[in-house]
Amino acid sequence: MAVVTYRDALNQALREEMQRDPDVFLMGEEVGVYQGAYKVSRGLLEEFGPMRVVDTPITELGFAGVGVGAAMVGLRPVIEFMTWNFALLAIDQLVNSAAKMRYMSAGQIGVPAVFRGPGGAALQLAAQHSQAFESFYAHIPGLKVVTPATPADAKGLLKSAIRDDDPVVFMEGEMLYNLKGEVPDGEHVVPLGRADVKRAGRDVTIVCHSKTVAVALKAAETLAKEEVDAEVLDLRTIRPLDTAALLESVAKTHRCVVAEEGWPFAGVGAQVVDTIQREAFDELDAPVLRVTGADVPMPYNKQLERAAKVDAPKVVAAARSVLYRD
Amino acid sequence: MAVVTYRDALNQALREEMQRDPDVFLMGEEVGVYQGAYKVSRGLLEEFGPMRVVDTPITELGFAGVGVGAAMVGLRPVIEFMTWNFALLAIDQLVNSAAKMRYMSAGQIGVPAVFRGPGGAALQLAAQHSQAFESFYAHIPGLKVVTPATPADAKGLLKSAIRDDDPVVFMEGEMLYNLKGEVPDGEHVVPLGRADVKRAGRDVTIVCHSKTVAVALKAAETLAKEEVDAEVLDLRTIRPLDTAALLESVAKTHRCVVAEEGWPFAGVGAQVVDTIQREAFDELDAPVLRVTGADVPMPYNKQLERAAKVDAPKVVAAARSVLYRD
Amino acid sequence: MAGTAVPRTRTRRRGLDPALKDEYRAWLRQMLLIRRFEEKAGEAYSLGKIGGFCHLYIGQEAVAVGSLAALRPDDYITCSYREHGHALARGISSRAVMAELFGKAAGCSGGKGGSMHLFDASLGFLGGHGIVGAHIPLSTGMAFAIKYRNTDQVAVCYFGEAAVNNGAFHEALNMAALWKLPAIYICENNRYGMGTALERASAIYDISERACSYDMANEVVDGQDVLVMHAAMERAVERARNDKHPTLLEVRTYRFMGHSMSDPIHGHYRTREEVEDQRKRDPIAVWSQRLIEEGFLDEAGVKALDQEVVEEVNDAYQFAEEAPDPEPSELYTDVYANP
Amino acid sequence: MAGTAVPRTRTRRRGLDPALKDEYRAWLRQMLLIRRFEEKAGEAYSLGKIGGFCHLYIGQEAVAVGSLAALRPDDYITCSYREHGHALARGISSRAVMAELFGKAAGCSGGKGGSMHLFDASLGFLGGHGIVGAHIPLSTGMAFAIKYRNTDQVAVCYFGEAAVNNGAFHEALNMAALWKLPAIYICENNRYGMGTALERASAIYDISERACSYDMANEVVDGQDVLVMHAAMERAVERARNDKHPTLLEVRTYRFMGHSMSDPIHGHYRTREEVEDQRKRDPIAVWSQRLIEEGFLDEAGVKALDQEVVEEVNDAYQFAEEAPDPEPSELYTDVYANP
Ligand SMILES: Cc1ncc(C[n+]2csc(CCOP(=O)(O)OP(=O)(O)O)c2C)c(N)n1
Ligand SMILES: Cc1ncc(C[n+]2csc(CCOP(=O)(O)OP(=O)(O)O)c2C)c(N)n1
Ligand SMILES: [Mg+2]
Ligand SMILES: [Mg+2]
Repeated sequence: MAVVTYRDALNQALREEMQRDPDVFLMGEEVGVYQGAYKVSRGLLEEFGPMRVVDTPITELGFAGVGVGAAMVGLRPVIEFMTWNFALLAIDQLVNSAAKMRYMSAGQIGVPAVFRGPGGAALQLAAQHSQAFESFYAHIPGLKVVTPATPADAKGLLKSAIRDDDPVVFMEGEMLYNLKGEVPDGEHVVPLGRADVKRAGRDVTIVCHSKTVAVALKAAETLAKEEVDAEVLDLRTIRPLDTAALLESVAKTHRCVVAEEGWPFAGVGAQVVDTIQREAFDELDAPVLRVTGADVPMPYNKQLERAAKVDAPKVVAAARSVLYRD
Repeated sequence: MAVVTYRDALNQALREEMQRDPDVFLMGEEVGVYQGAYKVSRGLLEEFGPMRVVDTPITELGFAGVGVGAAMVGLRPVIEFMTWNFALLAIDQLVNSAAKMRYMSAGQIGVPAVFRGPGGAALQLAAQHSQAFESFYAHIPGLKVVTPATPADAKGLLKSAIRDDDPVVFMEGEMLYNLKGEVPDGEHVVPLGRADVKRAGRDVTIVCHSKTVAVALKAAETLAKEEVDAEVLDLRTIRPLDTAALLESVAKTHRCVVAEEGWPFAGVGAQVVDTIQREAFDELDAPVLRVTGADVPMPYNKQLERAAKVDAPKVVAAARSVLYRD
Repeated sequence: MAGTAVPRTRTRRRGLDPALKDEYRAWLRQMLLIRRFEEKAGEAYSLGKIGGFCHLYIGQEAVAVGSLAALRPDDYITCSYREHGHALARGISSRAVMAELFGKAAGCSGGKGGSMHLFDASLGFLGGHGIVGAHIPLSTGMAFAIKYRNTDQVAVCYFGEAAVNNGAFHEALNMAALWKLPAIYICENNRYGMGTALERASAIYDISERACSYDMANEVVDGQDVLVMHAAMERAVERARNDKHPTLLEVRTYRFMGHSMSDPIHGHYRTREEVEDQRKRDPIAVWSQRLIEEGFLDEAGVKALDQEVVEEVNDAYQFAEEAPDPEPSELYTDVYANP
Repeated sequence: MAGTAVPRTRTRRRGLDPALKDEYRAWLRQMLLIRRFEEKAGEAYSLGKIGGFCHLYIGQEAVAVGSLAALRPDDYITCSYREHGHALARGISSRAVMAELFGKAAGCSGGKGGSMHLFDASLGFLGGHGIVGAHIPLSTGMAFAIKYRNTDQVAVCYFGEAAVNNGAFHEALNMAALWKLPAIYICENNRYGMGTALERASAIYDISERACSYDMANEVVDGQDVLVMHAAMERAVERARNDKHPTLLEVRTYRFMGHSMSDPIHGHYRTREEVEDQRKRDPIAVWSQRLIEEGFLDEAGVKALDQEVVEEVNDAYQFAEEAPDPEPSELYTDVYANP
């Protein structure tokens, strides 16, 4: 197995799928000549040419719609948003066009498109550039939402997303692009809709996704020193949610903490809590606790920003709390 | 007390606030000459003239931004979206401009604007015109979200929203405009952030808001015949959520059902469940159940649409279930 | 430059070509079909057999008929919510359209889409879209796909004049011109967006001039004359199919009915006189008179055609009424290809 | 019509007015201040003292200085994220701006906004906005408020040429023209939006021509000559303040540095030669030479000014470095006026 960065794993997935299927193309701001704002598309323009690696004007609403339209007639667009913050300008096309086309046409017209780009906070990018919108898209029937945390998952899930016949919202992490990890050689595909136990444990389940997976693993290490054996469950796909995996883990540990980067109110974690308490009420030995980003716009100042973010100590504290060890 | 429609109650609130404060103005599509797509602004153009009742082009993003900009320099705009479905085009201005301006400027610039219009489904308007987006806006720190269910609340809450110094998302119900109810004479103001017990009861709490309030009351009647005394708690304001009222009710009934018009995944109800299970875990005698709109784009066909919507029988069934009577 | 809202056209009256007699008759028949269909739909709406929003096309028939006649079966078409006429002119059967309005399983969108969301993939009829302006980028994406596949199809998008102020229009047209896509944008300028006159919503009154921002070919077309419409469309199609250049057509027309079934024909925003005045240039009268004048048809021939379409519409109505609702299980299908 | 991206201007070289000597010197000082400030900010960024995105204004100084000099203290100003220069030219102290870049409590946005979100309500400096195009409607709303209150202020909005393709631009300019708002839109055409040359993103190359879609006054301005910039702005201000007519100014300028601190000066999208060529029309050199040529200042005078601003910037740097962070409790303040 080769060790590659999350960025390069995504690049491999794009390249391989574009080689495999001539209907796959990449479109977005700076994906071509500039090689990608975060260099995810490095080399693709050179390999596939400007008709398949398309630089756009700064028109998120417009080019998202172009992607949906192209998908309606059978192409398989990968639409890159420079970040998901800017994609709010395009959300109408995702919610009102992409998600509903198959239904409104009674199955005649599908939208096999992937919308991808980094979400969440990086470092000191302040309020308008540091937002995690998973829960918005996961709210919408008709969309799928995928949030890989490792290079292997990034590659395997992106390949699945591109091959999927439904519109997929694919959220990467700007802070993850340099993360290194092993990626299986050869064809590596990870199915959508399956959570992954990133660390098995018996005492408490830490549900996480995207950037909080590393945080949860770090928290689990700290907990291990306190003789607490935490299970780290990476959702990987937010919609469809892998309810079976969730319940299986909680049935084992009877305690659960949900960590997510986004804001608390009606976040992904709220849905996880709802699912667990409804389906596994009698299994729970304590309420499920959530660790989320602070319920404020992201401040620029470094100290304030740090305080606003989910980190391992906060997850550890929540775990102690559900174990009644605090 | 006069009996007036929800529509006229809103109209009164607008008129009274515009009379009281010359900085208040109304802007949106068809609010003036046409007297409002749903006639909420009837007569206002005639009374206040075209500078204070402003018809706009079909440019949700643009005129929402105009509202935010006007509010930044001290006016108090009421921006009407013909429906909240179309406001997806403007959500960037609500999330990235309105909600964050005070924070980014460290308190120098506020946005005392109200964004209002009907949300949710009416009758057979199909997928793109039948969506309830409360959870989107309630997810965002910096916004307040208000969803009146009765004429009295519509008037009292709109007056509070207009006087509030923060951006308020005010969601009406197209199907509620003709609803009649008593509205106190004279100055009638309902504070934001306070839930309201619309029916007191001891056996089960039904949490609801907007259109599901009437549904919950109807369900409570049915339940009463089965000797079940349901408490109907109308959230009225989704953000800030009246957690104290929620917990108080559940501490009394020990059982809870949450009914909302929107989709299940990460909806308002998920947050209510999260709050209750976390803060009142030991009070609960059964998991909290949710009744939501079906997890599909809204179909046009009347029968299918009916099946997709929350109704009293579904709420009754959920209540029976949390009472282990099913 | 601000112009005037009075219809004008750059195309002069053209001579008729005897070789096209059948086609000319077919246009008249299609326009009559749309008219009778819409009248029947209005009736059904009043009876509660059709629900939701229902936007009739009466008065604008020549636009859909004249322009769609210039297309090939493999071209792509997208419309706004006011698309019954386009659906019929494209060849979706009146049964399938009426059944859709009735929400029946036999409808062209299986009863799930309704009036605003008519689809027929086999005819390249790709909706029926309800968010003003939103389908303009969709159509642009179809034009992109055509270029991508290097075929000689064209992608045509119909929208109202009020959509032109929306950002989606601007973003899409810029890309279409920048990338030289085989796209045709047909702005049906019926002078009102709901209750708002063009002049109260747009800083310029000659919509076609917006094309200058994109260096795009453009024309102002008299939308009440099906022959003029057809000729302008042929030029646009030629430009798209052969030269890969997009076009913006501003088609001057008029909506004879209210904005939707819940809007009166005249009221706050326009006078009865104005509507009556505009009705004098009824596109069906214009075309049938022309055909009679030039000896392609006589009064009796027009009557016969009308009778024919009335029967077709009655049949569609009866079909729709008797057709079954979708199965209850349909609520949960078509959300995903692979759930 | 598609034009060319070569700078041109409709304004001829103007004579200098001896009565304005002090003002001319002040412009030069401001331009030097911005230049030195930005250089220092770049240095601080490399040292990790400034974080996040940091977009320098080097090369474009004459635009902010020349245009803001034509405004009154009660006018409203909004900018994109590339706004250090505008903040300084508007009179926010270099200490307050530098402290903001350092994220300190003494910063003009309390350390919460950072480089992209500079604010000073007392100066009508209303941000610093990070979503491309989004502040154009905001500024239009301020212009609306001015009209509403019937005062004679103006609202000025600065944005890059890449923002012009965005729907927000289109929607806002249409409303401004339709409603005759006292708005001035200043498009700083520095020829690139990040790594995308204007010609690869816009169907027309003369941005000013987009004004035709709105029947709006417009001008192409040489942004490297502060005097030309000032004169054009005076005309626009006059039009807004007195005639209540909006204006679109396309200002031809050039960014000498990378898009942000993480982008190299030249690379994939432009050559070293191009940048060097453009640097020959450094706005500071253009203006100081002119002043020297016409005897308003000598070399030594320029040096002295430069020395002065270097000291000011060093002081700002030291101030920012020593200033305290916001209190931890500040994380939760300013979310709501009334939580
Ligand atoms: C984005 C959006 N805003 C508002 C509406 C409500 N609406 C539906 S049709 C319409 C008027 C459109 O007028 P025009 O584009 O001229 O088309 P016409 O109805 O005249 O055919 C409006 C405002 C909508 N559907 N979408
Ligand atoms: C809506 C949106 N899309 C993308 C971005 C990322 N982005 C930031 S600046 C920029 C380029 C803008 O170029 P231009 O408008 O010419 O201004 P300049 O940077 O040249 O001053 C891009 C693409 C953004 N901030 N907002
Ligand atoms: Mg119209
Ligand atoms: Mg630029």
